[in-house]
Amino acid sequence: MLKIEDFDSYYGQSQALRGFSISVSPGEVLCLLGRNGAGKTTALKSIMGIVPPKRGRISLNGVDLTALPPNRIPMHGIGYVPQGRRLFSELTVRENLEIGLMTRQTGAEAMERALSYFPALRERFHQRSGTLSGGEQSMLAMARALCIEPTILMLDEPTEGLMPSMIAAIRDVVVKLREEGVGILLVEQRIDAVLPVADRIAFMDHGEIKVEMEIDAVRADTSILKKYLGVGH
Amino acid sequence: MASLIPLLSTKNVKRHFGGLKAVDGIDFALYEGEIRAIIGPNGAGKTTFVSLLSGRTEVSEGTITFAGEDVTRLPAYKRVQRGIAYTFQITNIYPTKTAAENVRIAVESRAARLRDARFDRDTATRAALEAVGLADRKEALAGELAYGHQRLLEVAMGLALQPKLLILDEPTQGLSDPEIENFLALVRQIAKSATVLLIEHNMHVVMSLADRISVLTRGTLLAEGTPEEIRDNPDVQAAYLGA
Amino acid sequence: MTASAFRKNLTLTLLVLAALLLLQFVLPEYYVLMATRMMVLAVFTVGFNALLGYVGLLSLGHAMFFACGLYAAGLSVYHFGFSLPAAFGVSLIASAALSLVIGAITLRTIRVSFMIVTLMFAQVGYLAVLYFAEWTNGQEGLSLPASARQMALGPWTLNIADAVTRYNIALVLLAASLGLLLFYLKGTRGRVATAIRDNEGRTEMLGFNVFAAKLEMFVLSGTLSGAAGAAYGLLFGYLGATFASFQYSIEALLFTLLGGAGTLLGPLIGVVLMVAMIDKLSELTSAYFLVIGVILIVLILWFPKGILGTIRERWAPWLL
Amino acid sequence: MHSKYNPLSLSMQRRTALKTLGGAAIALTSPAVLRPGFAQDGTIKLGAPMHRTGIGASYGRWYERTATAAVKLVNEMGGINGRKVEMIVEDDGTDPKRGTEVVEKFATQYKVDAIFGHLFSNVVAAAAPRAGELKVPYFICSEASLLGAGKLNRYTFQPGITDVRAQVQAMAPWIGSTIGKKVTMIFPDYNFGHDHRDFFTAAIKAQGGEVVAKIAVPPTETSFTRYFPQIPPSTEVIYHVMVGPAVLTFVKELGDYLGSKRPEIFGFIDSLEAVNFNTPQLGFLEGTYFWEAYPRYAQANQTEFDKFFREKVGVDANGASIADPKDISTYSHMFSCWETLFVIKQAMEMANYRGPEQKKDLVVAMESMTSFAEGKEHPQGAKQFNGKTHQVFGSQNISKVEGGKLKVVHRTKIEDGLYESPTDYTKMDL
Amino acid sequence: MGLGPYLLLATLEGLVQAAVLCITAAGLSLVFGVMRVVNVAHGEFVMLGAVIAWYAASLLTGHPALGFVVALIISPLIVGAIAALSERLILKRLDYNPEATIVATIGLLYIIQQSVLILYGPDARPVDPPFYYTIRLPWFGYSAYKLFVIGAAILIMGLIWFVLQKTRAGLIMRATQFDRETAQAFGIPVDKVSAYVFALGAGLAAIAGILVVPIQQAHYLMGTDPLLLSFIVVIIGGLGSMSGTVVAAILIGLSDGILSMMFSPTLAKMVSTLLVALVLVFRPNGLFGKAAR
Repeated sequence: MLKIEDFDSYYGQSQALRGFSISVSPGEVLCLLGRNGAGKTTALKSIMGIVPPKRGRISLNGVDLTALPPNRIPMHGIGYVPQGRRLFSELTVRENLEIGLMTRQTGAEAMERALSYFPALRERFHQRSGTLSGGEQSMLAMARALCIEPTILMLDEPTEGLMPSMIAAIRDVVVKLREEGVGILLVEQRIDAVLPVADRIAFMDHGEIKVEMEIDAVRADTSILKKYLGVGH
Repeated sequence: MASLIPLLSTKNVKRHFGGLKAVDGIDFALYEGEIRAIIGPNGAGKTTFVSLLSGRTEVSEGTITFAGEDVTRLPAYKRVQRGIAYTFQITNIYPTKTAAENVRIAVESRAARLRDARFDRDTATRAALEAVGLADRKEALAGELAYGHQRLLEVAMGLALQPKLLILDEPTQGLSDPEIENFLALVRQIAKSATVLLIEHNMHVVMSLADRISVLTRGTLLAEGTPEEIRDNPDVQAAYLGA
Repeated sequence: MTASAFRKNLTLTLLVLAALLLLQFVLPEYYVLMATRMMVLAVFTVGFNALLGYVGLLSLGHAMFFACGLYAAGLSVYHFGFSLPAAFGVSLIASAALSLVIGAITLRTIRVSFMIVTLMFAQVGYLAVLYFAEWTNGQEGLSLPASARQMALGPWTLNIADAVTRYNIALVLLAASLGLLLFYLKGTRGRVATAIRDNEGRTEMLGFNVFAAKLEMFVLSGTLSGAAGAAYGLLFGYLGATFASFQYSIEALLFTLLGGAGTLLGPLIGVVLMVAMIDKLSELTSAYFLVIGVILIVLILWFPKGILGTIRERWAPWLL
Repeated sequence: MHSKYNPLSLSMQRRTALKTLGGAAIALTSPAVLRPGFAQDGTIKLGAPMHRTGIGASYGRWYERTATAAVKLVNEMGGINGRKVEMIVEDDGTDPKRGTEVVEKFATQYKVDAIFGHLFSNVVAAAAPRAGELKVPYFICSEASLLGAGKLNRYTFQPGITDVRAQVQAMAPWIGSTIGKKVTMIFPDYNFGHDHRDFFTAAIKAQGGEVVAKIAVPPTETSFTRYFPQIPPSTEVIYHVMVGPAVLTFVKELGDYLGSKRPEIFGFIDSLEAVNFNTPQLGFLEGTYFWEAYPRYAQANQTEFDKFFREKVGVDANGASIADPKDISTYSHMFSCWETLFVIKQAMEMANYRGPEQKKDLVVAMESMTSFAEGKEHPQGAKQFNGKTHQVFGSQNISKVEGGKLKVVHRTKIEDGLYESPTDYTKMDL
Repeated sequence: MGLGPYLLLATLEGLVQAAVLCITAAGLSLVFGVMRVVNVAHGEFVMLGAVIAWYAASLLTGHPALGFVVALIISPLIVGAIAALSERLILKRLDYNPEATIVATIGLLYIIQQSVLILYGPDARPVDPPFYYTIRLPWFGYSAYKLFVIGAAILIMGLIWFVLQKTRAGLIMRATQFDRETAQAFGIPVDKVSAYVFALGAGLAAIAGILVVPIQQAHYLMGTDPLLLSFIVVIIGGLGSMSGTVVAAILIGLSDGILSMMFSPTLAKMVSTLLVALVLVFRPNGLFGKAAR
């Protein structure tokens, strides 16, 4: 279980996270919702150590990761699909995946398994990743993260700018991974992107979690949406 | 409220970054005295669109007219001199200067435009600070102000220019609820002397301020209307909430 | 800047200048000579600092402007027999024109590119001095004859090779450059310059022509550097390619960083400390540039604000 | 080649070992460096600006050694007018600007009686006017043809070594009559090289020869092969004179390029000063000719004075350091420091010189000199001195490379190099 | 000499220069590419390589090839270690800020150069080539060692290409070059990568120094020329682009060889420097560079 307690993070002078606490269990999808600038991306970056929190603790399955340098955190099995995918665009599909394999010294089987979710990538295996279509890039970004055989997978707006069929494909993979026991932290702006897959939803604003609730409760009471997203339904 | 000749209008403006069509042919008109909000989902092209208006980004195609003049090819600073002021999405101040000094620089810009010997820069500086309620913080270093106050300082700098059009890019981002309420009052005050165009995510702010709302998606204008019209527009709900 | 802060700065500057005026009566001969050199180099550094300290542009090619002034003044005396004031005037025009052209080109680049492009233009300048050896006498350089370094002043003869005269001319030039910068900074232009340094994008969106403002400061900076070069050439009577070398650009940077970038008197302090130190070190070792290297690194690592910059931060926020 | 640091030398006697320590040690601990306050009353202080660094460093190192040996000898002989002589050395980086500053420092801070030791013409040209302004006698140990051209001043003297103009004029007849009349010149593209170009072109023309190509090489150049195709096929003699750190590269590349089908080659030893002849790549120099002011290799008819000079400076019969046979001296130039010092001694004794207030007497005494006889003070040979131009004239040697050594084949007379000059420094104000 | 042989000589000389330049500039380009640091002290690493080669040659009496081979092994190691140390002590602390690192590497330049002056002295000292042979062509002779340098450069550039494209280390470097932050998120210690890359760049410079020292001579000021030229090459080739670097090095080497035969070398240098400055102003990504990412 990934457990974050009381993160305070800053960008220079301005505070981006305020007492941010969440936990993600194996086989669970936690969705982080909130509008632009609410601190969702910062939360993921703080977990990865890229924006080191000034205060707070992070642990995975009871192992304390708090003071680790950023490159050591993924070695414990936290996979990350950053916003905008951030592929190594000059590298080939294969090389991008190899970077993922290097993280935890996972072998060729890991790559095979990752590719089994996205068979389309095989055809592009030796192509420069920058030349892929948007959907293929999203698939590669996820496959790359899967190459580390994560116990926790963090996805930052994976469906941004994708056509509906792609969105569905990615959603399917998320569901499969959940079934396999991977804990998933999914960041989205749009509620519709997460309703079908989420187990729990946390609303973020001003760098803090405003409310956290089970998905059933969200479905039952849509006024939550009105309150936190500001538009009626 | 609105006159018939638009203060600002665009005709088929486009902006492409490589293959990405950030703004893809927008016809837009803004009338003197109104408060207009631009909303739209992330990546809809809102910030790019106002960057085209303010001149921070060059248009790929199309024309922009301001106060009867074609400003399409004018550099940003000249548009400011014509009366288009722009406040930034991310706080953008002079952190090592005092609040008063921040505003004073904007006042100098106005003075350079006025070329009027009687223009009192100190008074103008004080007035802008008072308008946003920062008069008592004028000697504080801007970088040391609270975040909310920095946002207000940002607005004060825009005000000090005494623009015809004030563009506010997500002005309430990061403000607390009471701060937002003060801000609403401030914008209403500003609107008495200037036209206001704001990009905003906070629907509460949009609904309570805007005379009209323009909705962008994927670089195009999806809908335009009063807050009520927009609220009830199914297309907008679909674009925004994907329901 | 508030009026009181301006008064404090003005007073401080005047006090320093007065001290320099008195110093010539107590210093031994060699130190009068050295102080003269320091003041001329201080003018050069004030020019460099105008650009680095107040608009935040780090040029690695300022030796070009120093050498431009040096040669413009020196060659017009040497080849055309210009009078000293005329030669000085020519140097001002030449260095202003050169910095206008170079600035207009290089200011299209930013940050690292700006540093490298200015460095390259300066290198071209250095090579040009060597290439046009018919005029400049290349590496050997030229010495101005004693007769060319005198001028009639009513019934008197002003001999700028004379130690005391030379000291006071350098002092006047230093006072003029400090005064110029002080009053420049007091006004709107100074405000805009520092605004560009602190936040260029914001300043443009407040309606200022940032490029023009930067170019203006570039020209001011280049012209001050050129004036220093002209003074150096005329006062010390030697023109050489060595003044156009990369090392000279670096020295200006070093003096500025040591004294404090963006402080009015920092350049003077930096020059005095550094030149005195180099002079002493050269008695001990030929490798005195080693110390320059160490100081550069120490400054950039631990004291990026320099001496006066640190004082301003800790104790005297009114310092310009 | 010129290795100064050699671990083997540690086993040698302390004195010589000290001499061979690296430049840093000299710079840091030189006993010759005196600071004000340490100087005793009544000593004669001589400022010695030396090219310790920069492109003249190889020369500067040996200039300093020679000058140090000469000062030591003068003091052993009882000093000058019974006063001890002390030499204050500062580095000028072979840089005109720093050279000028050092002259100022000697004159105004150390308040020396005279300055001597500058070699490179660009440094001399910059520093001499300041010495004149500061009215301090300034003795150059340089071949620069500046004095005769009237470019310097009354305080500047060149009593140790003949200038380029006289050297070239003395040798041109031999070149034209013995090895060829069509000459290609390769020279450094600055004033020193230009002097060679201009004076030799005129001198060979007077012999009925011509310069068929003039190849100027920038002084900072590190690679030379690309200049060699400019050598025309009609060339009978290649005349080369190069200085600076890259001289060896120059000669090696010339050898690679020419091979055995070469024209005659006449070089100024400057191209090989401080360079060991005994490397396989310089084999092609066998049978070529060099100008030498002073023969590096002890000749069959070596004088006792030359023996004495070599011993005192610490140089063996091959012109290398006794301490380290790989460390080759700048033999053809450094004697000028030695001879200059003895000229200063002689002039000071003539003027009964007691201290700096008598600088003018020193100048006048210098101007009254006419000749120096060969001897321990003037091991290179007898000289004529022109008091009006402040310039000395001596004999030149032309040597042929035989068996990897230089053997003198022709020695010019002093008169061969004399030239007329309208310059008369004695008419300038003191 | 006819035009043909004349051009042949110019081409050979140009290629030798291009060869040395390639290796030097490759180091600079690598450092800039991965770390975004403009290393002004790069030329001093060339000089250090040459000076260490001299020490190796003079301490190991016997066949010159012995000293050469020893130098080829130890010199890059020593220089790399010095570079890694300065990276840890200085550049890292500056957080690789582009402007600050330029100032700091200028300081480093002086420290290295002047330390060599103190320890090694101001003289230019020759190092014998590992073998000495002159190839006699009908028109002129040419040093076989120079041809060896061209061969060695091709080998080394091939090696660099292989390491970058075909090995784990190369993959890590390339990933770091394109996106430091994401590289971290995949376990790459970008911090250590920086130190290694800086050392590698310096090591390449040292190798260039060793290769060039039998042609030139080891001298404490010899770093300036390679620095300026490799700057030019890296800018023309496009900052951080390795293939651009090679093309530009050959272009600059050949054109310099040919141009300076036709014009005054000083004028040729002036014009080429000016052109490169203008390239940087008007085509900031270099002639062969891609648009900024």
